Amino acid sequence: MENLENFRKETRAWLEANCPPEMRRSSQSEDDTCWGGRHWKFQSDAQRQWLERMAAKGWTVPEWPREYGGGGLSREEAKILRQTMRELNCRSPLDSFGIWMLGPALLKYGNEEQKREHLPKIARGEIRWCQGYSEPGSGSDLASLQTRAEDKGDQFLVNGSKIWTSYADKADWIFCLVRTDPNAPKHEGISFLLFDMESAGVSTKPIILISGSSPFCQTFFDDVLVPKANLVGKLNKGWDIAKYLLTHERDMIGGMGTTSENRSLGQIAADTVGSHNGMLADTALRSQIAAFEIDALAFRLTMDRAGDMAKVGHAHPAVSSLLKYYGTELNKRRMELVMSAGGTDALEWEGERSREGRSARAWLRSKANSIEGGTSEVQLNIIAKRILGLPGA
Amino acid sequence: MENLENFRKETRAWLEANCPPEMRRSSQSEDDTCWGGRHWKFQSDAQRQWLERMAAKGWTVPEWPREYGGGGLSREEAKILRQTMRELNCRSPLDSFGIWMLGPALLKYGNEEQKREHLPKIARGEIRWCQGYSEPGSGSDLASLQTRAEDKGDQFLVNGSKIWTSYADKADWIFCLVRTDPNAPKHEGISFLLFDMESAGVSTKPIILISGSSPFCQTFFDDVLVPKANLVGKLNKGWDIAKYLLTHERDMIGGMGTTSENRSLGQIAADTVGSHNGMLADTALRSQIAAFEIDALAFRLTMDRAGDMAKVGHAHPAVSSLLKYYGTELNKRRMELVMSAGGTDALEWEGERSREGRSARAWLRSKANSIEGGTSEVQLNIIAKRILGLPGA
Amino acid sequence: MALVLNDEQTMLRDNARGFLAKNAPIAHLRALRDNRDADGFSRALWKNFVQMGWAGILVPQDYGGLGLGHVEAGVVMEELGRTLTPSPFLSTAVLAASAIARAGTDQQKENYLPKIVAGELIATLAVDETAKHHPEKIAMTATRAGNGFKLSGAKTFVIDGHVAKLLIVVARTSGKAGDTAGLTLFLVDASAPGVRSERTSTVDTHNAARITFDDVNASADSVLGKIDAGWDVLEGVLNVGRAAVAAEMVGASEEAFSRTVAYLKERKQFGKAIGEFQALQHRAAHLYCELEVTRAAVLKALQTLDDSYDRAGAIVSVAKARAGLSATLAVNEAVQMHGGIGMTDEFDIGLFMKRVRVCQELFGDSNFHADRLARLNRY
Amino acid sequence: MALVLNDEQTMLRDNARGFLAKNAPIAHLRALRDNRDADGFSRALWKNFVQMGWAGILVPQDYGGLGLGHVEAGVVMEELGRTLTPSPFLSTAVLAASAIARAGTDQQKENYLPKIVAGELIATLAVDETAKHHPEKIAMTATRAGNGFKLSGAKTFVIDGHVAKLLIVVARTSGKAGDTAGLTLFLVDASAPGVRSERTSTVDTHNAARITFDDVNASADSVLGKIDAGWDVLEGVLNVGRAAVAAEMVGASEEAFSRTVAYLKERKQFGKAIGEFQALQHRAAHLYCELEVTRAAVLKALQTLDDSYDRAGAIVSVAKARAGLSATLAVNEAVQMHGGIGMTDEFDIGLFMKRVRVCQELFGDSNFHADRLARLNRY
Repeated sequence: MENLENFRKETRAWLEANCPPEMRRSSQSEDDTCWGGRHWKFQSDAQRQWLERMAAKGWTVPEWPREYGGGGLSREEAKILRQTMRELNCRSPLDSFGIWMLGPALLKYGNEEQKREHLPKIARGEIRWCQGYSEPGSGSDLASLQTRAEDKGDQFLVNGSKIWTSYADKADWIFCLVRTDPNAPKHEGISFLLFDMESAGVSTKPIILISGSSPFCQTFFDDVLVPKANLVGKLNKGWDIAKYLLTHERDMIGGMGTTSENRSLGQIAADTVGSHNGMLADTALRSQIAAFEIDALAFRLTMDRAGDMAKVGHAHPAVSSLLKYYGTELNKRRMELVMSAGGTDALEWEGERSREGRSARAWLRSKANSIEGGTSEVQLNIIAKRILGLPGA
Repeated sequence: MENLENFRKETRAWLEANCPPEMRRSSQSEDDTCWGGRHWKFQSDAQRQWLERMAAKGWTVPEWPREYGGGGLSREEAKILRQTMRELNCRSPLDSFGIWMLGPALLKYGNEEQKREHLPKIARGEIRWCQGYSEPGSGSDLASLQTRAEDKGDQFLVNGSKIWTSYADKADWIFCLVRTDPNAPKHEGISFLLFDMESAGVSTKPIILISGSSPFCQTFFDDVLVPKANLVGKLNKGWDIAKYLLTHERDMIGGMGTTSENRSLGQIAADTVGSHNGMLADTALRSQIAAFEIDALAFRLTMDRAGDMAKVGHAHPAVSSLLKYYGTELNKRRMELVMSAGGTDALEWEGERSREGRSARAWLRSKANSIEGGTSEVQLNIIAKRILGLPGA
Repeated sequence: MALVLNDEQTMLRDNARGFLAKNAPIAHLRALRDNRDADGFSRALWKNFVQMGWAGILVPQDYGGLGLGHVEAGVVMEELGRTLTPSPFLSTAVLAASAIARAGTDQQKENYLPKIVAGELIATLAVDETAKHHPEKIAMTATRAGNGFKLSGAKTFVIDGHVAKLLIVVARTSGKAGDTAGLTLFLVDASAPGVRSERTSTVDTHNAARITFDDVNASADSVLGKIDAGWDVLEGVLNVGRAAVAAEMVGASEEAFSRTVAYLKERKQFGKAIGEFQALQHRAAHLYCELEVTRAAVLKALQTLDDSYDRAGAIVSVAKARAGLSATLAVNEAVQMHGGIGMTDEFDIGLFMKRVRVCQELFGDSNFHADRLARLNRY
Repeated sequence: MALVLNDEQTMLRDNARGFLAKNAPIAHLRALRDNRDADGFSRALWKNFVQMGWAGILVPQDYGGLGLGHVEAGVVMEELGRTLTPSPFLSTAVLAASAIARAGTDQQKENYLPKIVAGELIATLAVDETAKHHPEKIAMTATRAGNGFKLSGAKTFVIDGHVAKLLIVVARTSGKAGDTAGLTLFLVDASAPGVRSERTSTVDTHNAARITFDDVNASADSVLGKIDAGWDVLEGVLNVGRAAVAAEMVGASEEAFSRTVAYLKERKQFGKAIGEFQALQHRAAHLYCELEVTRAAVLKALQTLDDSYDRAGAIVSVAKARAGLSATLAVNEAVQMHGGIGMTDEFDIGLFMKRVRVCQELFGDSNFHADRLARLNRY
């Protein structure tokens, strides 16, 4: 414990000395996020400095081993680092799917050479990754994916297309599920490949959502050649890695019900529907908001409890499905209430008054929450099967 | 039209002359209902007179043909008779499953001899019928019934048991689904039999529900001999008759969402939760009641519309599933609101204050609405298949 | 009256459906949107509507209209909902025509109704001042000045307010915000000095505007109905608008539903059509029931406006509340059941979600109408 | 504090579960009901509870109790919910013990707590006067008379009121119905002249009574807490009761749910287990989530009562509101999924529905607590 207190003091001192003042202001827009990569244009010298200093300490990925560019911190130390950064209002020096998704997968499934090749570049923000999972035809039945990787001796020949590849148009490399054995049962012919997005035959097309422009792309592979050294894990065993990453992703999306706006629903509604004796004049909306707040608070506690259960070794592996399902449905409900409370003002789509249709776009965007990262229906299937043990689920 | 107006006048005059004054008061309890049958004890001379006079005119079953004891009225005339009885507050002279269920089935599927034997006795209230459909193991999968009727030359030998046979302990005869071919696919080995409840080997046991005593019984058949003349329709074709009667039954149960209590939910709630400025003090309950009333009113209109659609020949055959599903779910919702509005007073189970737990028992009884006569789940299956045409439904 | 369309109404529906499918499918809305059309609707299409008589559907024959009822107006609204077609039908042919035909003087009718029928006048109702519908809270003032009035205040989400030439403006001649007494309706020329209109860019790419009134002159002749006693006229025209918008939601939600059912039959997952999954079957069947129940209520509301206009308040609220809820369920289920593709702009289903959200809000959302019904029933 | 039971709490739970499964399964409730037991609970069983220390679970060790917290009391309540066991645990060990331990004078504690611990005193809280919970609307009066007071009024649904020897009565010493100020708590001997109690026959065959007070003498010493300032003490003990009842609902609903899941696996229809039907799978999975989310809130509420008693109001309302809703869903789904057999008295599942309905109503239903949360959050 004493060591941890020392670590806390040293960390604070280091951050105060090294985090540029510009990086200690809340980010104003998505543009302030540093994604890194070959073509990254730093928004400011401060952004570059902050990344370089953090990467030098391995603190862009504090818990990864030092030999792969990480900070080698224990879980407790990493927690202290995060806390201290929050206290000092330090921005994240680097966000990336490499850190959130590929890194953990490589640490678990990659070979030594792959770890040494890719992890340090992720940690330093040199290579930006995107994810190639879903396909236009696959949907919830992810394992039905059709992108082929044919064995051509030293290389695979990849043909097909992926959808919902976030920032594929800006990424340097992709980690990708491909079918290497078309004759095997669908879960047993899938492999996990890495390749450079600058390879000949790769092209991307941005996807516009009902909420407007989005980071999503459709990505096409037309006779792309990929060295066999870029296969992660065993041939035809890619589904294990996919499942590992899907659980990971669910955990990230599940927290959504709790994103708290600055203004509470009760306040937003008071402005539009008015109040009588301190109670919202729209009594139905009032009870809908109260019912939502009850569920939202209880859900936050459920997330806390899931963490505490994990700590004492009682976590159920399918609990991430519960959190993903409940959290995303809750967030959709919240956005419906934001729209109800906002009335016609919330229906505006462009212009400064509505901050370019902020409410309406956020509401529409929320509808994807229960689709992306495994639909609500898939989560319910998983709960029925893995927690309740219902037959044939 | 002139004829109809004459009919209206004559009907009113006849009813005023022949309906005893005691039969022109609203019935106070279920005991006031006349069910007829071999062992019926009339509650009063007036009840007997009223039945005899109406039966003599064939008006216990006004639309049945005269040769079978009916009134031979047209649909329009029968409607006028019902209206006039309502206006004069005349009680129904006779209620029976023979009138509601067996009669229509016999008129459609019975042979001449069966019609002449059974229909007049139903019309005159001489024989009281019960229904033998469900079995302890069959549930929603009605066609899985196991009660056997073996061919013994001139007779069938019936063994098995039925459940949910209303008033089986008071009925004289039963109409019953039995399995006559155990080797055929399940829908194709079922026959429709009639037999006397006094036959050797028939016994009954009343069922107590969570709401208290009930008209339901379990009924046991132990080597019961039934003459083959009592087979209705063709051997092994009983499922057609069953389906016909099930649709009929659904229509009867579906109207439930609309049974209106004397006091509105808003009034009941005002007494217990209080009001401010004419609005219920419990704002959540207020909006739940309003939401219910909106749906209840719209549902009544949906029933009207279903009738109007049928008149112009646009009825969908599965509309009875819609009405059954929606009406029963609505009635359950209504009873939940009655309980919410009633508070702890509504939780009483015995004693005069609560009229022997009237609210609580009605609430519990309502839970069966979405089970009896085909569960809500079965109705949704039917809608998915027959109206929406979804595959594999 | 039987709760079914009669033969003439059925023919009107079939004609409208056929015409709109051909001339104003959803691609029509997309073109207006993607070209950032200044009007936000097609004047050529509106001319077609006029030729078919739709602009005068509620206008008495004496003034050149078809002299039909609210059921017929609802039939057209439902079909417009099915194709999400933006047009001045609601503002001009429903709201303005109905208000003037019912409350106007002979002179006012003579002035305006033939022009509406002929497609020469786009007109609308300017009522709401806040983001939520609160007609009794109108604060905009009309102050006596000489023989007439001066109007000052601001209106929001005025349907077609950016193109309307005639505005039916509700303002307060006495009393205070919250009173139903003291409201008066005025017929105001949109080009009068002091009227300023700003088009609203809306999520559904239909048309609305914010309009401000700065000491706008209104003559005594411009009063529609009685001074200080505009509430009943306003409630009447709002009820007409509510029932019409409910009908539009019936059309939009049923179209979204039928596209969804088709998708359930066609889309394969885990080796079978997703419509084979019982969980989706039950949700689709439940939704079907909700839509059918709403349809009955909406038809009854329209019929009641035709039969007993002044007693339509309760059933109109039932219809509008239910239509809002069942249409919201329909579009939410539609997007969810379509999955990722339903989230893309390129696919049409999301456009139904956008329009239904706007219709839910117009002239009172489901909560507003549930509250109204509770008040009518005194609890 | 981590949102999990610690080792001691887990052991308490396992012991309670084992004991109740053996000594008070649902057949125990049935026997009390079918024999029309005059007490409505088993005094022998209560003696066992006393021997295990449960009667003194919230009583400080100084007075012979176990000196445990609300989490532990909740653990026992949850297990009692699982077996639907009627007992004076809620009235005596939770409500009365907590009120006296927290607000009593040394003398009062000395007088009553050891007797409660020893199982010699059944005590309860008499608060509600109307069919819905409205603690601030208490109208029962306590008028000064000499050194003491005269109590007049009537209480309804007093838990175990037909057998309790000591009543903690909330009455108004000043102010009017609706004021939170002016309430005072009194410790009243149930055998005092003027006290009349009538047992209530309830749907769940648990125990309650109506009690009338007709000029009942209460000495100055019988005041629990401060005169006119009883509201805070009352709110505190009500919060304890609410969280305890929420825990009971967690137990009842989880037991109903696990019986239902077992039935889904066992019951065959159309040639397969009904648990294979996806529509039922999704409903069961959804219900599982609701129950888990409730469990977290209820545990947090109990922990908060232990950690920061005076700030537990909001989380207790969240817990009670959610427990009421999720338990209601659980028992409704349980009966529906069991089908016809679930409707029969002979089958146990309906008994869960009955008890949950009563728990929903006790100390404020879900609507009451949603309203309370909205007030706390000022909207």
